[in-house]
Amino acid sequence: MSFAPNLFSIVAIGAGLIFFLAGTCGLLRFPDTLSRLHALTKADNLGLGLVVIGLLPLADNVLAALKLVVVWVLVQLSGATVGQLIAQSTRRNGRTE
Amino acid sequence: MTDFLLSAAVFILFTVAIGLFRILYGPHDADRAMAAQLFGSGGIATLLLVANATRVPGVEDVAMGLALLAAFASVAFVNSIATGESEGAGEK
Amino acid sequence: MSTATLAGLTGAILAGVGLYGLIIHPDPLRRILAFNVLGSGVFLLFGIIARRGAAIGALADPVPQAMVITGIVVAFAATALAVALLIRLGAQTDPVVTQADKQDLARRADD
Amino acid sequence: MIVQTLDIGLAALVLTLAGYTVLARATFPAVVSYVAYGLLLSLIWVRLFSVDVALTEAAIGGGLTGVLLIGAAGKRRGTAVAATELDPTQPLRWAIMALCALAALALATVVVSLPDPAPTLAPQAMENIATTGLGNPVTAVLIAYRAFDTMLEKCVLVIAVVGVWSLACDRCWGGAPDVPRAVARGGTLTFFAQVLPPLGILIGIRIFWIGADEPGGAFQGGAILAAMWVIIMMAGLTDVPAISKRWLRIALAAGPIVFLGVGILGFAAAGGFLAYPHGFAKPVIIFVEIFMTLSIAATLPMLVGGAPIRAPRP
Repeated sequence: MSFAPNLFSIVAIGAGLIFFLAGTCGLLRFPDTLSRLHALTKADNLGLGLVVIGLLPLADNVLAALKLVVVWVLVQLSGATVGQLIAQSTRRNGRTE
Repeated sequence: MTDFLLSAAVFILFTVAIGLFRILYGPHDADRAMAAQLFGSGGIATLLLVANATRVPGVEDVAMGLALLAAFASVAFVNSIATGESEGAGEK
Repeated sequence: MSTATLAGLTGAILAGVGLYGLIIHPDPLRRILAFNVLGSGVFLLFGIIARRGAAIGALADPVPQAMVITGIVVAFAATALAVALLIRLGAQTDPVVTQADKQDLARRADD
Repeated sequence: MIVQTLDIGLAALVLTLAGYTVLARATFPAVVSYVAYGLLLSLIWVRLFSVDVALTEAAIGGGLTGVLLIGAAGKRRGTAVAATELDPTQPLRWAIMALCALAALALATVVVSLPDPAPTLAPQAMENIATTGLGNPVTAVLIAYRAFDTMLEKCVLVIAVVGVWSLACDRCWGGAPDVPRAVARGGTLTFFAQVLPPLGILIGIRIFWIGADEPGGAFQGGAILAAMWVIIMMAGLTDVPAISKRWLRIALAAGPIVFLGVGILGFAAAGGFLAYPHGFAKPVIIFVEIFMTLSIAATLPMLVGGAPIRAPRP
């Protein structure tokens, strides 16, 4: 395994870790449900996305790499949907604290 | 490289563990559902990193399965709240 | 400590925790949850037996694995049946079904 | 070293979630905790190199059980009576805890003192796998070596559906069950339920198909297909079918019936119940698995739906 792809992986995965940390901090520290939701979606999309990008050069074959991308797309779709649904349900309840 | 991937997995597991606070203490059920969602994406990331580091074959399929079903619990949660509300309104 | 042993010990504790919940909760839904925790602990015990039985060409003994897969599906079926029983029971004993029922209950409470 | 940290962290997290599932005061937090717990369990299964089990746990433990239990918690919201007088007293609690700890300790002792080298059937399973034409030993155990177990398990699933349905009130018999459904159509959930199933069905079929040679199989593929049907119903894009529908009943029973039929044909073709003809095993196994997958995809949503709650339309 050459050095360059490794470095690329390390940088991308490292960046992903930062987003996971940031998302978790937001989930913990933000004062109300809607801002916590905002923090969460960052971790979902970018955190996992960057980890997936970092793992792409390490994948055994093209199919495995494709599956990694599909995983990310699916989590994006789920994250976006759940974000919307939870936000709507919170607003319906008239609860934003 | 293996060590880096495993350390990254441990790190994500650690941040996800902090998110446990929201599952445990809420305050609202929506916060709990959100924390469970974070568990989902964090768990998938950990799974991919660990599988790549320990060379377990076929784990991408597990990750795809988890990703497909990641939203299910939250959807059920939101729907069951909404159903409860509309029924409550009907009774009044 | 190997991964398998650690997972086995986790399974043992999970079985204990599940058993505890199964006994102390009066609420049936909580008992169903606890029962599932107990079950997954037992499945993990199967899992370490599978992993310890790894051989050439197999990373884990396939026989316990197949049993766990069957077990997970059957546990789901049992959970679904238990939940259905529970909901039916709730519908049967729900005090607010109709206005007549309400009055009936109120009368009984007065007696 | 790092691997150990990972394993210990994973174990601690799983135990915390399990503890909270059991000890939480309110029902809903306990259920959410259980859903997260199921997700982490599939990680542990990957650590144990049991990818087939991890897939099953991911599909059933994480997805469908979550819908089932959250739906149940939602339906019971408000109806659950505080039954404090039924709670065990504190001394009794301690006694129960001590006894459960003892049970856990006994199991832990067994774990630590397991024989070394471990007894295993893996070599036998690998030795004979060529006769089945399969590459995945777990599938070989499920559909060939221990086919009788698997067939009975399919029957258990159908019996469970019959059990759930028989809980319908007299008026509702023949009507439709319900899943936690969106109140209004349109919007985010509708979009999600239109985009996800095409991908999900593809992945479900793939996981079923590669099950012959790689981790996957009829259970896992079927469970994912089932989940796709559940999401379509949760979004309200299709109605939950009435239980009197003939196609539904055929789909539910097809798996066990085909399995049983192939088993009986085994007497004629290979000289024993559930024996597969020599050199022709794989096509027969795939044939059985196709119907099994279909039946599982129909059975699991019916189990999630529960007893019919609406009277049949005249």
